[in-house]
Amino acid sequence: MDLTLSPEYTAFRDHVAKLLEENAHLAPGPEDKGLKHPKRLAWQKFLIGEGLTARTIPEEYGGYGAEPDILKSRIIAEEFARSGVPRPLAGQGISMLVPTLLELGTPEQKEKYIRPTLHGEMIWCQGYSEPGAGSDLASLQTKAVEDGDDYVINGQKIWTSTARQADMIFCLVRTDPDAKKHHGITYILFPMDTPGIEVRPLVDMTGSANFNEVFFTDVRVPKSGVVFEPNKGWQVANATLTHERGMLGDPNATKARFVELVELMKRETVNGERLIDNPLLRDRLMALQAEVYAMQANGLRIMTSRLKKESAGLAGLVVKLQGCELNHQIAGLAIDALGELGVLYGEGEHLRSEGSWQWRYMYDLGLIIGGGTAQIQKNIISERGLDMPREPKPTVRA
Amino acid sequence: MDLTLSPEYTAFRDHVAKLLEENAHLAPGPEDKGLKHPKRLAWQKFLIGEGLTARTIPEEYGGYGAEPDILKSRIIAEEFARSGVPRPLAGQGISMLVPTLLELGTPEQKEKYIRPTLHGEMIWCQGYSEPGAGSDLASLQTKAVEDGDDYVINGQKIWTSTARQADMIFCLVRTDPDAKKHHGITYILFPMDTPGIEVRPLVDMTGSANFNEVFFTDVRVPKSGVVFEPNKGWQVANATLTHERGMLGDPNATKARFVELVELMKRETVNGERLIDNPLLRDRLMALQAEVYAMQANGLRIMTSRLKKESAGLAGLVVKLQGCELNHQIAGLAIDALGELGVLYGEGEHLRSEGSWQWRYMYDLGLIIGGGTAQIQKNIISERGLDMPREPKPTVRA
Amino acid sequence: MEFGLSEDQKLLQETVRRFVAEQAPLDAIRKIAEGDEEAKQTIAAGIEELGLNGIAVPEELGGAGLGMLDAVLVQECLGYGIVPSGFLASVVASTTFSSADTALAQAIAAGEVRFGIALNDLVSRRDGAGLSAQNGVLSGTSMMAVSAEDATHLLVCDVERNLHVCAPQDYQVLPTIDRTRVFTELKLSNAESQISLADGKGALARACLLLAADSLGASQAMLDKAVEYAKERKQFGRVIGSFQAVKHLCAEMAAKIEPSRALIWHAAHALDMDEGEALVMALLAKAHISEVATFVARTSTEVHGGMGFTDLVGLHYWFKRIGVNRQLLGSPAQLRQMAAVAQGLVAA
Amino acid sequence: MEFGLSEDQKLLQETVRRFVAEQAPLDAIRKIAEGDEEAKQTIAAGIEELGLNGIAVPEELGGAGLGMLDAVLVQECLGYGIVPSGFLASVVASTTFSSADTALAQAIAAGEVRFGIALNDLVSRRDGAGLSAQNGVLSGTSMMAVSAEDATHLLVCDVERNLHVCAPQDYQVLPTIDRTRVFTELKLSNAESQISLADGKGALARACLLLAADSLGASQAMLDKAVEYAKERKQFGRVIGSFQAVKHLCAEMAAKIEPSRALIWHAAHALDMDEGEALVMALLAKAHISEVATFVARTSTEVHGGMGFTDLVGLHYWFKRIGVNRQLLGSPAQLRQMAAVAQGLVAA
Repeated sequence: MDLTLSPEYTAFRDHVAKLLEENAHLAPGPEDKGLKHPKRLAWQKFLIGEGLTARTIPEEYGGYGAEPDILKSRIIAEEFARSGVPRPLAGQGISMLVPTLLELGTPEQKEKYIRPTLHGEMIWCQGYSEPGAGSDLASLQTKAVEDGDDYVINGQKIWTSTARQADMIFCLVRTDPDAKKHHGITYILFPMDTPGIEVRPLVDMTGSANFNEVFFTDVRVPKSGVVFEPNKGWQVANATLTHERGMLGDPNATKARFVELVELMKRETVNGERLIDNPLLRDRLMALQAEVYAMQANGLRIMTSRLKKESAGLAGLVVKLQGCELNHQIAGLAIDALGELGVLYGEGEHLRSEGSWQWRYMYDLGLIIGGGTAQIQKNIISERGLDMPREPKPTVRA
Repeated sequence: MDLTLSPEYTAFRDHVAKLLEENAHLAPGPEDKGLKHPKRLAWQKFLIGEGLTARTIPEEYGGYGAEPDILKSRIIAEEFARSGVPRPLAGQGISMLVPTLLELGTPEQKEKYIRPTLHGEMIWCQGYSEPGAGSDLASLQTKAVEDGDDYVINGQKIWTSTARQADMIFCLVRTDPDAKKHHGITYILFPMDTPGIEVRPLVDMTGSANFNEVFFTDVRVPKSGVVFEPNKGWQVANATLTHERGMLGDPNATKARFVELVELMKRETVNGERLIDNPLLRDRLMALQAEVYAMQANGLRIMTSRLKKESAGLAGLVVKLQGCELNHQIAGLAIDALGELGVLYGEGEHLRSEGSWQWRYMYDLGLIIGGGTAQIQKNIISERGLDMPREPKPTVRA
Repeated sequence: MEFGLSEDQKLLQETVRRFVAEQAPLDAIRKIAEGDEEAKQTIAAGIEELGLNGIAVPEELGGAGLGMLDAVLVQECLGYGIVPSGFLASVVASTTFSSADTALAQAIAAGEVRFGIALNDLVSRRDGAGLSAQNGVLSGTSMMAVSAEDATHLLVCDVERNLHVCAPQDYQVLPTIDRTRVFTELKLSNAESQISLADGKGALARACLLLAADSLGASQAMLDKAVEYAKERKQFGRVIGSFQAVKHLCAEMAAKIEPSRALIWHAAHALDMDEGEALVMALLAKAHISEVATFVARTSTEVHGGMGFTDLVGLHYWFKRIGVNRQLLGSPAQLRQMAAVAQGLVAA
Repeated sequence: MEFGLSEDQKLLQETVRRFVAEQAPLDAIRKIAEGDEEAKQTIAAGIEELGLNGIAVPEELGGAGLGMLDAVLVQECLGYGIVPSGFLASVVASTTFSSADTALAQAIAAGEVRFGIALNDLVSRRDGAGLSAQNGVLSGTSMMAVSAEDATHLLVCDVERNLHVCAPQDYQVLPTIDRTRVFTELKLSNAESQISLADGKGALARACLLLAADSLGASQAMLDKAVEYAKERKQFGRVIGSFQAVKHLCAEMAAKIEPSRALIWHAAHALDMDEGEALVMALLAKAHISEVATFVARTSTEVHGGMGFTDLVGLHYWFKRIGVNRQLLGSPAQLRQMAAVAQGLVAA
């Protein structure tokens, strides 16, 4: 057990910290709205140039071209969090499509899409889930019929974030309706301005449209958009889903929320007593602190496994279930602690923390459900982690 | 809503109270050990004669012969609890076999068995569960092969309480191995002193042998012991199980335990502070009080349904799941409140409440499992109460 | 001895249920949430027409002369349909001073006055907030007033926990997660206390119990919706209601809701009979159903999967109703503490 | 940067695991529970032979010179096999005063002295109990001493929460649900305090963490047994491990145990590194695993059905080990309160 950093990494941390501090003035501010604001694109370009994002993507595709080093990636993330300097661009194009194309794309696809995606010039959305295909993603029904060099697509997608801003979509469509459900699916890329695509914002319980529905009516797209091979889309998608699952359950973010809650409870009073001085609230706070410590330690353990290119086993499988739940409960305690003020939302004089605890309480519930409900997670833990008999194979979207 | 008693019932309550008070000296004391101690049998006879037990069993079979009146039965039970006078004899013969014989027994069987059972002269045990047949009771394997006027029985039973004291057993055996599992079972009565029966005490987690295992090796019993018809034992047993299920989850007993816990927490101190003055323990206590109130009210609701000969619906189906859990949690809080003294058990100077909280904590867990695990209960609630799709039909023993 | 509803009570329940189903469907609630004042008034008029606001006003004063159990049944139906209304405020106000001011009670029954209530400070008060009462005059602020936005009269509590009736003055809307109901911060300056009552316990018990009934109704609705959805929604070639995990979640909801209903009815009856335990039962009933409802809100949403998270099926309106009720008039832990004090287990 | 075990630590774990599996099977534990003194001594001798009692004694004093993380790994293995031993007491005692009295530490490593410890009064004390220390002399009683029944030395704490080493005098066995381990009430009368230390926090942290590791091991054993049983036991023509309800219960156990292991290892490492947060982490680790283990003990028993309730498979020995550990040295709520105090969130 050694939780210290070697001199090489300490130096790297200093280097990153200094870079961010000295160049913070280049970063876009809250007033620089719009995904493609020139300041954002310039900032992204600067960060790639310094190896602070797109770090392991080959230079020929617009990345920095470094060797993978999970520890350095983590140091970079921590320094962004510590400094408060705006982070690099994210989004499903960068986190999910780029790794997929690097693994399975044609040379033309890599050439055409990776660089503009990394540089923020090309925004993507993901067309996976459908109203009838949630947990059972492989039952998707959006149909693509061959017609010469094209496919003609009809159907509907849901849970499509950034669909309104996206230039392109990476999409799962059914190309062989007669094959078994996992075998007739194709992974295909096409522009969102193709005629016949309609995007409708999908308002959720937080009151915002964090997602969209996307409708396809006779959408004609070239076959050259297929990634890997026709009818092999399920394998392609699973490669991508692996990347998505890793995104959830960041212990540092949970820790930050917990610290925020502690501050709230030290600051706020009811009936003249600080919330932290209420034994019941304090007891719940301490119980959550134990879980935060546990998730942090578990996170270190997982990272060590990754560094060693070993499987993290159960430690990895439980992260989503425990992590989302913990975030939800931290928000729930904050709301209970605030009492009648805890229900305020939106705007108004007595609002605390801009209503963010309620927002998180609801959005975290969405995360518990999305990307695989708690039930699906438990199936995965028992089958993959404990080697118990399988149920009909589930997939990982709600 | 009327929770008061009519004058008829108030008078009945007074009558019962007076009867018990005036005749308490007839009751057996703790020194009168043994199920068939003469004082116990005399007391039982007196109680039957006054209609305080075996109340609705016809006089011709040794009962009191009154019309069924649930309210009066409840008043009797409450007055026994209030007065602390020893209760009537109980046991599976009285609670389960007698109702079954009344419904399905031959005139000879009724004549022969009901009176001595009610009067405590004949003790029964139940031979249902087997090591391989718990939740799935119908898969039982104890075999009975026809041989002239007899059956020859081989196999093993488990969870047989009072097997060591019993004169007789009511037992489920497989008489048709080729029939579907619910259709080859026979319900049969035979003496426990039949050659080939071996009883082994089954020690459980409480440290006592509350149950037994019973082994049958070429046990030859007459066919006249069959209740109803051969191969119809499943229906016979289900009639009996209905009686058993009603026995669990008595809100008055739960209330009594809760009151005991309150007294404990008012009496006992740690670090110079009464347990009731500890905000965390008090909060848990109050949360349990709400549940006790809820179970009591639910019990009144169920009793009203019975009075009206209506189904209690969900209110009835949830009793076992909620009631056993509540009892278990009351004991759990008592143990936590007692802290390091809460783990003492058996004998010794600092023991509180004679270790009964630990005994209950463990025994209640046994009840949560026995008579249908929590999982089986949830199946029943969802299928019968909420009309959700069925799983393969479960039965009700663990 | 009968624990259950009379024929009249069943009829009342049926009437309000039908009203809710026909006059206050989700579409109407959505409109109200979006600020449609007419939709809100239509429902208010319907409730007025049914005479519900005067339900607990004595018959001789023009009310229905019924009790808390009846009021609880009505509130359960309103909670089931997440109907915003002045019912709770009317019942709490009218039962609090109907003997002190019969004319006002009469006016409530006749629909001539509308009450807002602000009793949160009976339980917890933020620093800087609170109403002072001096020489019969009220000044200060009171948080989370209910139905005060179009009230003609207010029932409020001062920092000494005495109750007062006064005329409305200024207020400010406090937007919450629940956009179907309006909550306000009252701002009073030298408002005359028209009626003053020293003991707020009865009002607190009744208000808690009505909120409990509201959350009970909302919980039942969320369970019903979960079961219905689970029987329709197919994944992996089966309705999801045939998966044991989903069935058990629904069973757990039912197992918690059903005894809660008995508890709330029992507590209401105890209030009607003026039993000694009534206050304790009412406080614990709200504490208990708040925990149950929080579990149900989350679990039903989970059973609905992503659909429960969207606005499409509107499930979140129930989720939020439950979330707000939980914090109104005391969190579960605060109410449990008050229940311990109320039965003398511990000093206040 | 590496969060994990060194090769030496894995070897240590493997060694102790093998010892437990071979030398301390359930049969041996049963004998100990039934009072078989020889079975107990055989295990004690085995532990002695492996040099475990001196694990944290510096090498120059004849110990293994290892740290708390190593001790935690050993205790986890002992908990897995519910092995009764003097290991915990030896480690806590030797680490508490090894600098104050090197000869005694050396004697522990050499197996020449055996320590019992009684630290429960650091956390909670019943009225009438407690040791007074005056003029270097100890008198009074101390509850729930561990490994004191055949000790040559005692580590105790007085009512002022100072620690002392003294010679054993009279004691009384306190029978608990866990018959595999002996707990005693110490009775001291004018016992000389041979060593006295003002700060008990370090000893408390280490003892809590070892108990946490013990419950972790016991929890892991109960999960493993549940999974194994569920894969073998058939009902309704299927192994019960194929029922979603059973699978999910096992998944919930795993999801709680796995991060707890990381927490306990991390807390041990923090103690070894003498980090500021180490005490808080140790207190919270014990509080947390106690809750987790209580859930696991009940859930694993449920998965085993009636068999879990019987003595036949012996599952109850783990259930009881966990139940006793939960109450020793502070209930979860007491430890959480101490953790809040230890990080200055609230006054003591």
